Amino acid sequence: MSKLTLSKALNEGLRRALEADPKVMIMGEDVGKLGGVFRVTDGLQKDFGEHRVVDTPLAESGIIGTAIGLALRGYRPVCEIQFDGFVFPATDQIISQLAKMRYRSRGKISLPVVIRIPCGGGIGAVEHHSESPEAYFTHAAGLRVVACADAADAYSMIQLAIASDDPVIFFEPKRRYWDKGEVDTTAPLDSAQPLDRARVVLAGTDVTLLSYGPLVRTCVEAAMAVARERSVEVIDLRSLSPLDMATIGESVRRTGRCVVAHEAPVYSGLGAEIAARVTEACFYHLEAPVLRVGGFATPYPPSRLEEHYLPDLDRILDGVDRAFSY
Amino acid sequence: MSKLTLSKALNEGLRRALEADPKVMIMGEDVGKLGGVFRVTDGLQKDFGEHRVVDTPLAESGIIGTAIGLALRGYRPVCEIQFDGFVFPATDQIISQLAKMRYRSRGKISLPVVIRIPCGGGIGAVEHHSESPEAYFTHAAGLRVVACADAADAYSMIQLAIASDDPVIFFEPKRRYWDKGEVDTTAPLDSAQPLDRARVVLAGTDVTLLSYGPLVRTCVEAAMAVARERSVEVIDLRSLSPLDMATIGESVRRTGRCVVAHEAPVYSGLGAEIAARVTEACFYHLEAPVLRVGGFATPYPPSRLEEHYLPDLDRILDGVDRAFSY
Amino acid sequence: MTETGLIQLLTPEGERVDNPAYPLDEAADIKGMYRDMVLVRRIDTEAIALQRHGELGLWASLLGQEAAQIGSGRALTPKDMAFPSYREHGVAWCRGLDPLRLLELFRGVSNGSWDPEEHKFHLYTIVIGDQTLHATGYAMGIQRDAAEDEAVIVYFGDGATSQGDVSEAFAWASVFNAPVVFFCQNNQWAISAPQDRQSRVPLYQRASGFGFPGVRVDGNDVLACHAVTRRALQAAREGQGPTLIEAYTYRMGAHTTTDDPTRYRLASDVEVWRLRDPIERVRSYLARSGQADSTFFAAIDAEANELGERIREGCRTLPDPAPLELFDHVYAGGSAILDDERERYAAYLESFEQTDTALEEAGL
Amino acid sequence: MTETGLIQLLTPEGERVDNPAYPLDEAADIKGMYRDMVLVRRIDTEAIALQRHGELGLWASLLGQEAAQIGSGRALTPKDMAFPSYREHGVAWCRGLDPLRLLELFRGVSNGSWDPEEHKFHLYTIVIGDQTLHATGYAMGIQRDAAEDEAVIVYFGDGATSQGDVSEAFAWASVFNAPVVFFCQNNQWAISAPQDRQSRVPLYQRASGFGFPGVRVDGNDVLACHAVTRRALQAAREGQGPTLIEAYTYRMGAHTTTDDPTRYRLASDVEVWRLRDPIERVRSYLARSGQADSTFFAAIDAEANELGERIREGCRTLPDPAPLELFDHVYAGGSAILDDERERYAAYLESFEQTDTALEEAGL
Ligand SMILES: Cc1ncc(C[n+]2csc(CCOP(=O)(O)OP(=O)(O)O)c2C)c(N)n1
Ligand SMILES: Cc1ncc(C[n+]2csc(CCOP(=O)(O)OP(=O)(O)O)c2C)c(N)n1
Ligand SMILES: [Mg+2]
Ligand SMILES: [Mg+2]
Repeated sequence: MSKLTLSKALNEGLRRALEADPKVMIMGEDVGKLGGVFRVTDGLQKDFGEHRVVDTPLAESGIIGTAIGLALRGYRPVCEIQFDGFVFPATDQIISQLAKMRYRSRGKISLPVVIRIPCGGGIGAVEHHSESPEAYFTHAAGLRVVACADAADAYSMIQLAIASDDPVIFFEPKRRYWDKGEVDTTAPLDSAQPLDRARVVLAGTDVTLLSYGPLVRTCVEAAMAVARERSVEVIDLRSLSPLDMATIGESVRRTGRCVVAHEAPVYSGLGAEIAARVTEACFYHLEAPVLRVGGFATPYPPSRLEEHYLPDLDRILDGVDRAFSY
Repeated sequence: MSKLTLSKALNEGLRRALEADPKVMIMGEDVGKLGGVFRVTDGLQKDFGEHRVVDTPLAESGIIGTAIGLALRGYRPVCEIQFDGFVFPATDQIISQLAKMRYRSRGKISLPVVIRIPCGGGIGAVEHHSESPEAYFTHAAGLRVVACADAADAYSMIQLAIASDDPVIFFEPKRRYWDKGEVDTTAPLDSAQPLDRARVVLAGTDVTLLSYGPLVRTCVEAAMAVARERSVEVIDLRSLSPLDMATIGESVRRTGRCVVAHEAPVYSGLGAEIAARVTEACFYHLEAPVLRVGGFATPYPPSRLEEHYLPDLDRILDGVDRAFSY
Repeated sequence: MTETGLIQLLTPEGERVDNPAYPLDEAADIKGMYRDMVLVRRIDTEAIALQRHGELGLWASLLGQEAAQIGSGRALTPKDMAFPSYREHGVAWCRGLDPLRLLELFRGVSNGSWDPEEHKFHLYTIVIGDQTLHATGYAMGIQRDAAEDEAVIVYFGDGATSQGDVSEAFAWASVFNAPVVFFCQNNQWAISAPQDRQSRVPLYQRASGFGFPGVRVDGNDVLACHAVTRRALQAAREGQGPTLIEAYTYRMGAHTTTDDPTRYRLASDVEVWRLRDPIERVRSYLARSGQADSTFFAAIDAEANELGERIREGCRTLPDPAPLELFDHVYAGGSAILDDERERYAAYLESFEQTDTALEEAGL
Repeated sequence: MTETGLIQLLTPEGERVDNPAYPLDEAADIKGMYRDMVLVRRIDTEAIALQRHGELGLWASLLGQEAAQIGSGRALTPKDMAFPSYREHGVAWCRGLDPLRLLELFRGVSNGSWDPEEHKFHLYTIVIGDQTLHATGYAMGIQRDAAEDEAVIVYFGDGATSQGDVSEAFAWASVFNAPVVFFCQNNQWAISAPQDRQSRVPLYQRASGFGFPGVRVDGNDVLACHAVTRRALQAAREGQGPTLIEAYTYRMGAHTTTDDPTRYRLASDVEVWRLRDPIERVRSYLARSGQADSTFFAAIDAEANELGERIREGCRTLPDPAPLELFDHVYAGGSAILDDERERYAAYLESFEQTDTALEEAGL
């Protein structure tokens, strides 16, 4: 066990993957010599060489498009998109090519490409550096979309993502990069929780609070803050597509109330899918509608307004309270 | 009144808009000399010239990016994306630029750009020619997303979209292009139903059936098929973002049951937003969860399977039946 | 746009001309190329007819582009990898793909059911330009494998050159010196857009701005296409990086079977190009130079007839996929969400069967 | 990458050299350019300091690029339109923009609150390359307006040249012969990526492949940048279409205030470029040629001090937007969905105020 930041845990996970399989590669803007703007790939080029850790030209479609070609050749590229807001030039390669290739080829082609995306706000950044674009990808069948929330999970999730034969969009909560946690780097990977399973972070009985990525910690803090009045079960979804409905449904059927929190705009966000699905699966158990706490139907605001835009402990608790007002 | 196909109604609407405002332009691949692969822009270049109806290079990002520039210069470009599956190269320009410019500039910039997208399946086409990408755009604040369903509405909606100072993603149901309907081309535009309002197509009392685009007709047919047993209210949403919750909520509160049908995959699709929002707004009125009928969580299949993929009359009625099983 | 600088080894009249930079490969099997061209043209003719008869949803004709495709396709070694667009039926032929695999796609039975690695021929790519990056990435893989006897070729059209992805592929291939040949069939049309809507200078020049060589070849001259491609592939294998080949040709048919080219181009323009037919010139050359006689030509025509019949028959009997195949091959690792959808849909389908059986049993 | 072919009118030592193709504009206000450069460098210095003190979230320094920006910015007429990237503080200055408008952006108070048409200076664009298409479209608008005395200039970096959108802009501008000047500041770095990660040949050559002229200018020579830009703009206005200008310069500072360039480049490399400082050479030239004396220089330094103070003061007092401004300017036509969110959030905020008031009233 060692105490690592989330960033370092990812770094260690990537290192493990590079060591374990010579076909694993890392590619992206500034991932090599600089080690990435968040240092997630720090030192990897030095140790594994320029052929395996590739500083690419500045072109996101190029990164994903060539990664697809490398995967066709048997490689397992792990691509970094420098910030959430810069994934969009790669949308076509991701949605029309990466997601569909297995289906198109009737299973003859696997594209084990991982796309790492630092995501979310709360760091006082300029435009396009604080977005939460997960819902754009959860709608695309063929992609796995996952989000890590803490160091220990990040360490194993990144390795599981790389080991997966499916393309994986891997969201990293950038404002949690420097949060520390105990990471067992000696545990075998197959003891880790599978990539497509949600995780009950805090058991509870009165209401189910669902989240992922940066807000998991906020949700736990919120739950603790009201622990004396209410027993809040906090679930870290981990897998955003496909959703682990078994875990979610079991919880909501028990608690009868459900709140989903994410940073992305509520409108047409992932919370919508969760709410719709949970309602269908747990209709007779629900005491209140599934409520959503999230970003507003506006573009991400200038950073001096982000504290208002982002769900914080109070807004999450407000959502929980509303769930009890029915 | 004249009987026009939906394609011709759009053509007439575009012609009106070109006549009414010299700043209106049409641009896209093959929209000029050829008149578009669906002939929606037929004859317009001949009548309005190459400066106003522009055959562009083959580059979707280029189409939207230059349309933004033209709009900054005071023009009102109406862009055609040839098929639904080819909008993705333009995602970055649409989501990071077009949608946000008004917000970024604190209202100083308007970008009255319309993006016409023939959408949906059912025509036996090859890959990428049958998709329903609306949910990728409804999540982006700043965009209006609308879909027309019949000739009369298409005629006025396209003009309203062009007159709007907001950017509009305008979906056209390609398999309905040759459906005919009565169109009153003499009616003044301001008598038309506003762009952001839903429309009750068929009044009913037992269940609310929501849809848009190509499935509106299927829904009406479904409702009529069971008219003797059930009174189904069919609503054409028209505006997918923002949703007209006033009209929808009023109906669902009356009927107590709601089914949403669209061609796009159910998972993370627009139906999710509708279900989540309707459930919150009408919780105490709902006898059953809002049910969704739509495409599966797979890529669009080869055309010989599309009859299974696309919701048809039977699958929609199956959804309606399920709503009564609660 | 001028046609100067066009590399040619065989004139439209079928006369051999020499080009010191591109000596004819002694081993080049000209008769074999002739045969290939005749056969793929037959595939094309049959497919168009099948589409007319409702057996295919669509067909993209290669008419007029046989030399570009067979010349370049024949220049590939079995180890080289090819990335097609959607019109490369001739290249598919050279890679040993059964034409029925292509018909499946245009019939809507599959989206490409061949094994790309087995044939060293990737799936057709319909989104314009996307495959150029895949090819470049694949070539970067070859570099990492230090596989010095392999190269990649990627096919795309004149229209595709405007797509950002194609330029990105040029930039990457150049920066990484990747062993990839960019083979642009400039058939002068992107549906209704003439070539000057994509560039105001000849397309092969695009490469120089990215720092690698571009060459323009007579795309209706199978020998020239073969020689130029062979050389570019060899350069790639030898570590000299990418080349852009612009095969200057003409789309003799409609863009696809749903297109009506009379709306945007003159029949007389097409006529000019009919005189440059890629098959005719080889035929004259072979006949005039005494390398082939009427027996040879007759044998090939007979072979084409047989092939045509096989295709007609084969196409009509291509089985439709079973409904539940809809749900296969989305995820390697499976998805509970999708399993649920499959199960529900299976039950739904079964409910009809049950109704049907019940009705039947009731004698209705 | 060589530096041959670089257009220069002033050597690093401050000596005037002649270039027959680019005669010095007699009216060129060299002293004014010197002043501009000194002042924008001061803006830059202050902004970096403000960021260090937590007053700005970030700053992208233009250090070393003053000549490229002032030279080109001064070549614009009031009617020309400029599309910046995110580092064009010098161009902003030339367009009469108050530097505080830029600080607002980096402070997180706005995403750009100036009126682009008023200043003929578009908002900063952070997504690399996107603005090149906007500029091209704008130029197409100028063509439609038949506004013969207007042209467009668009700024981007060496890194941006790899983005598909930039190539698409090149293709469109060329095909439509649009009056747009592509001004690439090759500062040799895209964060940590050196220029050879984007191209293996000089970037100005990119243009020729798209069919329009490209020129490389000494980006640290304000006179050359001015002359070359002026000529390109003039050509654009006269209907000669686009030009690509590569201003060869060097990013003297970090990429932004969060970057640590010591991780990827040598201090000694930076030193080489310090000797080519764009301001120093004009100062020597002005001094040596007797056009300016120490009074002049002192006056400008004093002006810079004043400007610095104004910026420090102004920045600290930039007001934060009110919380509910969050919901403004999303739609011109309004949105009931958003109105609902605004209302709910306003009520939510109010509930805190009520609690606060209640607590206060209770004397707590
Ligand atoms: C990204 C994208 N946009 C539009 C289309 C529609 N489309 C199909 S083929 C074609 C023209 C392609 O022209 P070219 O690249 O010259 O190839 P050719 O068809 O002539 O072989 C277009 C616009 C597409 N398939 N993909
Ligand atoms: C599409 C996109 N990808 C990545 C980034 C992150 N990023 C910001 S600046 C930069 C480097 C830009 O280099 P260059 O174009 O040379 O401009 P410079 O910063 O040197 O002025 C990168 C990668 C971005 N802003 N946009
Ligand atoms: Mg073509
Ligand atoms: Mg740079």
